[in-house]
Amino acid sequence: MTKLNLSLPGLDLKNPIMPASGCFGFGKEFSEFYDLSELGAIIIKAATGETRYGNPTPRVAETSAGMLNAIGLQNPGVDRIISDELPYLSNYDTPVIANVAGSTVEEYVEVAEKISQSSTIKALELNISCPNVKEGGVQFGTDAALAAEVTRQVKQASEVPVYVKLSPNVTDIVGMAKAVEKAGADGLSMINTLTGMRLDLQRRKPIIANQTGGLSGPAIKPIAIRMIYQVYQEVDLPIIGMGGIETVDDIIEFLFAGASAVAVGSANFKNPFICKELIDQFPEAMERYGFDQVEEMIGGAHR
Amino acid sequence: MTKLNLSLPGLDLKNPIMPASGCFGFGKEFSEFYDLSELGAIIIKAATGETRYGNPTPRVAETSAGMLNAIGLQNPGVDRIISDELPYLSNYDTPVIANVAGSTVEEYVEVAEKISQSSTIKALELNISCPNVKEGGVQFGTDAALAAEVTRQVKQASEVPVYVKLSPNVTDIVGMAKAVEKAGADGLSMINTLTGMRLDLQRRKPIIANQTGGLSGPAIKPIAIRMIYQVYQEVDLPIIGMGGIETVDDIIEFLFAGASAVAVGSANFKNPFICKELIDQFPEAMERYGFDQVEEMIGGAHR
Amino acid sequence: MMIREEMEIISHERIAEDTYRMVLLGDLPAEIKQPGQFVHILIDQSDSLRRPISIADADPAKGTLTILYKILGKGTAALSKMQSGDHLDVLGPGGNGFLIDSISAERALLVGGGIGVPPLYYLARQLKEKGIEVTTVLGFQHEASVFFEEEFRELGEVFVTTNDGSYGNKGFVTDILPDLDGRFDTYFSCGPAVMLKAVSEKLDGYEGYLSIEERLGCGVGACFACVVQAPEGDAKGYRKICHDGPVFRTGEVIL
Amino acid sequence: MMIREEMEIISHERIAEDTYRMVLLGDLPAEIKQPGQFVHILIDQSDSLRRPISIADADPAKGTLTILYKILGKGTAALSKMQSGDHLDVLGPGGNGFLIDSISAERALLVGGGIGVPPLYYLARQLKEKGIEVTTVLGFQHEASVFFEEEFRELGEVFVTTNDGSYGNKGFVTDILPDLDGRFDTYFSCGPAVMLKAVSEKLDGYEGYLSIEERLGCGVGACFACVVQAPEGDAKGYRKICHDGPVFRTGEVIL
Ligand SMILES: Cc1cc2nc3c(=O)[nH]c(=O)nc-3n(C[C@H](O)[C@H](O)[C@H](O)COP(=O)(O)OP(=O)(O)OC[C@H]3O[C@@H](n4cnc5c(N)ncnc54)[C@H](O)[C@@H]3O)c2cc1C
Ligand SMILES: Cc1cc2nc3c(=O)[nH]c(=O)nc-3n(C[C@H](O)[C@H](O)[C@H](O)COP(=O)(O)OP(=O)(O)OC[C@H]3O[C@@H](n4cnc5c(N)ncnc54)[C@H](O)[C@@H]3O)c2cc1C
Ligand SMILES: Cc1cc2nc3c(=O)[nH]c(=O)nc-3n(C[C@H](O)[C@H](O)[C@H](O)COP(=O)(O)O)c2cc1C
Ligand SMILES: Cc1cc2nc3c(=O)[nH]c(=O)nc-3n(C[C@H](O)[C@H](O)[C@H](O)COP(=O)(O)O)c2cc1C
Ligand code: FES
Ligand code: FES
Repeated sequence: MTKLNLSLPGLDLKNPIMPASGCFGFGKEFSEFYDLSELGAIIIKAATGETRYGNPTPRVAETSAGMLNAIGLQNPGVDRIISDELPYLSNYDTPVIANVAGSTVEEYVEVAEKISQSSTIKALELNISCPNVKEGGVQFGTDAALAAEVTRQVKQASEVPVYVKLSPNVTDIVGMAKAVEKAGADGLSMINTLTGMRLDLQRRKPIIANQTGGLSGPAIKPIAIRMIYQVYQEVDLPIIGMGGIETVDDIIEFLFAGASAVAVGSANFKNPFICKELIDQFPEAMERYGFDQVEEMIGGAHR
Repeated sequence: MTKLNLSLPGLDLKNPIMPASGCFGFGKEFSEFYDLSELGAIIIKAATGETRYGNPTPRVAETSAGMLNAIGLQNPGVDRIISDELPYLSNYDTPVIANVAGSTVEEYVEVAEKISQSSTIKALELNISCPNVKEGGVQFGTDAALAAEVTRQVKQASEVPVYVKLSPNVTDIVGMAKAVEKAGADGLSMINTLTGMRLDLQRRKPIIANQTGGLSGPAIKPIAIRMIYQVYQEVDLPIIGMGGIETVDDIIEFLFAGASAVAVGSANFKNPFICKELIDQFPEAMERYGFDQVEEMIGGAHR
Repeated sequence: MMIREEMEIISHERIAEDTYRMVLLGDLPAEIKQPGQFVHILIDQSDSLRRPISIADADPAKGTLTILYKILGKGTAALSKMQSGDHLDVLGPGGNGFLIDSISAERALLVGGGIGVPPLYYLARQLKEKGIEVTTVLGFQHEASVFFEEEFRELGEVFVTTNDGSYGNKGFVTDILPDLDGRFDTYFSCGPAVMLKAVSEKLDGYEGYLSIEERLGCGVGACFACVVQAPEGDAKGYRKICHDGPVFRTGEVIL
Repeated sequence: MMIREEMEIISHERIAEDTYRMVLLGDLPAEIKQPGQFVHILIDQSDSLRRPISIADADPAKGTLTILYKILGKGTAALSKMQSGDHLDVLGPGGNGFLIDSISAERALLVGGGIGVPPLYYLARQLKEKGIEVTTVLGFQHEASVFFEEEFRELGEVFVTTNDGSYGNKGFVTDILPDLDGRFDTYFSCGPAVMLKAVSEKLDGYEGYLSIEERLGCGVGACFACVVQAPEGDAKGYRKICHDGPVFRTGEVIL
């Protein structure tokens, strides 16, 4: 019998596959396509202290084997997420991870405090890596001291374990990971998007109204694998891996590199059924590579 | 009449298109495919002080819309490049740019001093961004102070203008560009490869023997465009742009972002005729976007 | 309900400059609720984003739907190379279309610009079936880009404008509108943003429905790529084109 | 000279487990210098790297060449889906093959393992034409993967081994070699690195030529992806498989 389940801080996962933040809304739309209880977990769209409208449109552009986005953390704000979105998700037998964002440490703390009190939320994903907002977001994710500070304070405020989502737009990913580990993070989530740009040749301007956007999709997978591989060697925290996952082989590559679980982002746009399909195909893929427990696969490339 | 030519420090280019370092050897192999005099310039493979054997094989792996390489600066050493390789290139009416690498500042200086004395070499490309060697290379490219120091010393030693090749594996590309500008660089060349990894799922090990490799190809183009766009706004140096160029539209995107000329790397592997084909197609593409001078296109997205 | 399926291309032809009609066969047409909905097509499996294309006509009983599209970039160029018998990865039907069941129109004006014309055709057919009188104004760049004039003429009176005057009336669709004053009670429009804005200003006071375009991500309402602002005071503050739209009542969103 | 052209697939068939034979038509075959050269194929335009495949046979007069390949990963899987009449982007012929013109062999031993067998066939045909006697040892995993036994038998004596004994002799090609001592003066081998190493050790003392594989980048000698070390004392210190090889004389490179 293949054993798909595993336990991570705060999370009892029935399988290691979940949708990534920002690519699955608050789940409702996808519940029309399949039963959300099949998912290992759900990472919901970023929450901020107040309602945010986000960036002007266009907000997305296609690139080779990838896409750019600059949504700009549009969300109804933490209070309305708690009142309007979480009740629906509590109908499903799947742990929900809240993605927490902010412009200031205080905002991060406020959001973390509020949302971690919801019984539906089993862990936080601390988003210090959103490249698409002017304030907050990525500067916390590219400065180790700031990253540690916000991690420390959110940890104190949170009722549930905190996974820190790292930005790949840094010189030293291992240094960032160590800094948040020392600050008390319970886990890591990596990677967020790489900052990129595409120009519209007719208009001679960036396609994305925000000019730059976050690059996701298969194009960035080699960078994600490298970073997870390096961090796994130096840091003792479980990693939720993401960046370009489209197939069960991709998932196995992430696990071997050192991820304990994985999140699927942009691929939900190509195929809204992708998470369910990957979960269905996963046991057979494990067997093909000679495994019957997910846990045995984690960090497989380091042995 | 479309005007393809332009002058950059040390370089009289008959068109803005040249092969990128490491993807064209020392030109000889490609001279069987077309007349090298058609090229805007040629950037030759990295030169170090002594012969280097490079990394163990496998040294390349394919990724989605890209590839990884970890050649490890294999080259016959600066003296034999001057004696064995440059004479052949001097037969062509094309400026040759020497890519200069080293493990220490002294080695960079030695190579720069020797090779810049060759009348065939019209400019140096200072490679402080090779991610595939243990010593030297990328640490110079990820630390602004080191980058400035090696730039300053190489500038003193060189008889020809120095273009500094920047690594994209940094938090702050603009800071790096400003540092080398202040240190006296005559131009920039960007971007080198992003550090990535791919695992062989059967062997459960990185495909590339060196474990990590440099990611190139269309996958990285949005990152190159973003970095060039940002650097163009803040720095007053001409930029040789590269990263994923495969089509004339790609070239125009680089020019609009702020590049003055472009280099084509991995695409030479898919199609050894690519540089010539792009040069042939370029005038028509310029016209399609309403230009008859390359110079007018440079930085077009900033106006 | 939205479904995803490999639909078979049963016909595909060029109908104007860079403009193609394609008929697709599958189970999806049975799910169509209203005219104005769209399908979200993954043209090549290596693409990262699907392409939204309006449903221009449908025959749910036969399992067919028609799309009309113009070559604009990489995706539509690749689409134009596909042939009858090939299969296409289609997700849909998406969004909310023209809510014709709740509309009390008696005489409808349809205003379409360029590749905004397609969804109006399926709408026109359904309005006609409900006994509503249909007048159509179609705007194109020039003669070579005109399409579907005859098809609309079978359903009512048609006016065609071209920017350069090479066919029909020279000018923009808005130049025709004053002449039609009083000949309709409700209007429906689809086309480029500038046109929609101009039309809604000219026809201020009429009940109107606009179909809006934006670059989509997911196409199912989850990613917030496609939002358009709602007027001050709106509780939510925005609408998602892919999910709440693409059709909105005038005033519901800021153009 | 190497050329790049769209060659037409004129036949394509499965000949053993996961193993296919494909015949290509074009101008390229006229450029072949020796057996043992390879073609470098861009299977899909969105791939970043070409795939090297040995020329298994050729008829320069007719403009055809044959390749035999095994499905190993993404590229070869995609290749196996292509059909007669399709075109393939081929660069070649690449590298230096078996320099049969300068070889003074009278009796040749050919040792091929798995997908290393193909280049030996074109070699065997040319040796035979020159009046050189050919003995062949072919090693496969199991019965289902055996191919080209008959083709080689038409050119001389053939021994087949399978790892599991399901066909021919059980064991490795090296198990057969002792029996053949004295029946040849020169050997030619192609197969996995471990096999080449074992073969060259067993046949130490004979003149031998080995065809070596490595992951290629450019395939034209420019990128240094494919180097193999030369023994201590060699002036250059390395060889490029794509350009100096893939065929080397034993001892020329370190296995
Ligand atoms: C609800 C809706 C209905 C539409 N109906 C039709 C129709 O019936 N017929 C038709 O020809 N076109 C229609 N369009 C526009 C059509 O989606 C674009 O022309 C098409 O996506 C361009 O794709 P491309 O690959 O050729 O262009 P590229 O520029 O290569 O596309 C790159 C990306 O940008 C997006 N994009 C580019 N232009 C547009 C645009 N104008 N609107 C939305 N996304 C864009 C693409 O979807 C893709 O993600 C509709 C758009 C929307 C939002
Ligand atoms: C000179 C030479 C001649 C060859 N002749 C033949 C032949 O006649 N028949 C045959 O079936 N195979 C031959 N091979 C091996 C063949 O190139 C690989 O099996 C093939 O490239 C695998 O591609 P893939 O896309 O299926 O595998 P993938 O693993 O998806 O390939 C990914 C990348 O790795 C490279 N790669 C993977 N495995 C190998 C390998 N073993 N050798 C070289 N590159 C590899 C591919 O070229 C590609 O760049 C030869 C290799 C060389 C170097
Ligand atoms: C449209 C879009 C919106 C996103 N929004 C968020 C977000 O709100 N918070 C966050 O932490 N990451 C966000 N991300 C990043 C993803 O969660 C993920 O880290 C990244 O896309 C890489 O995974 P992928 O390649 O599978 O998409 C977003 C990504 C996309 C494409
Ligand atoms: C095989 C290979 C070898 C390379 N060797 C060098 C090198 O020696 N020196 C250097 O500065 N860059 C080297 N590069 C980087 C390229 O010059 C170029 O910056 C990079 O590949 C991005 O361009 P591309 O996407 O067009 O390949 C190498 C790239 C490849 C693929
Ligand atoms: S396209 Fe994703 S919400 Fe509309
Ligand atoms: S593959 Fe590039 S040198 Fe051999």
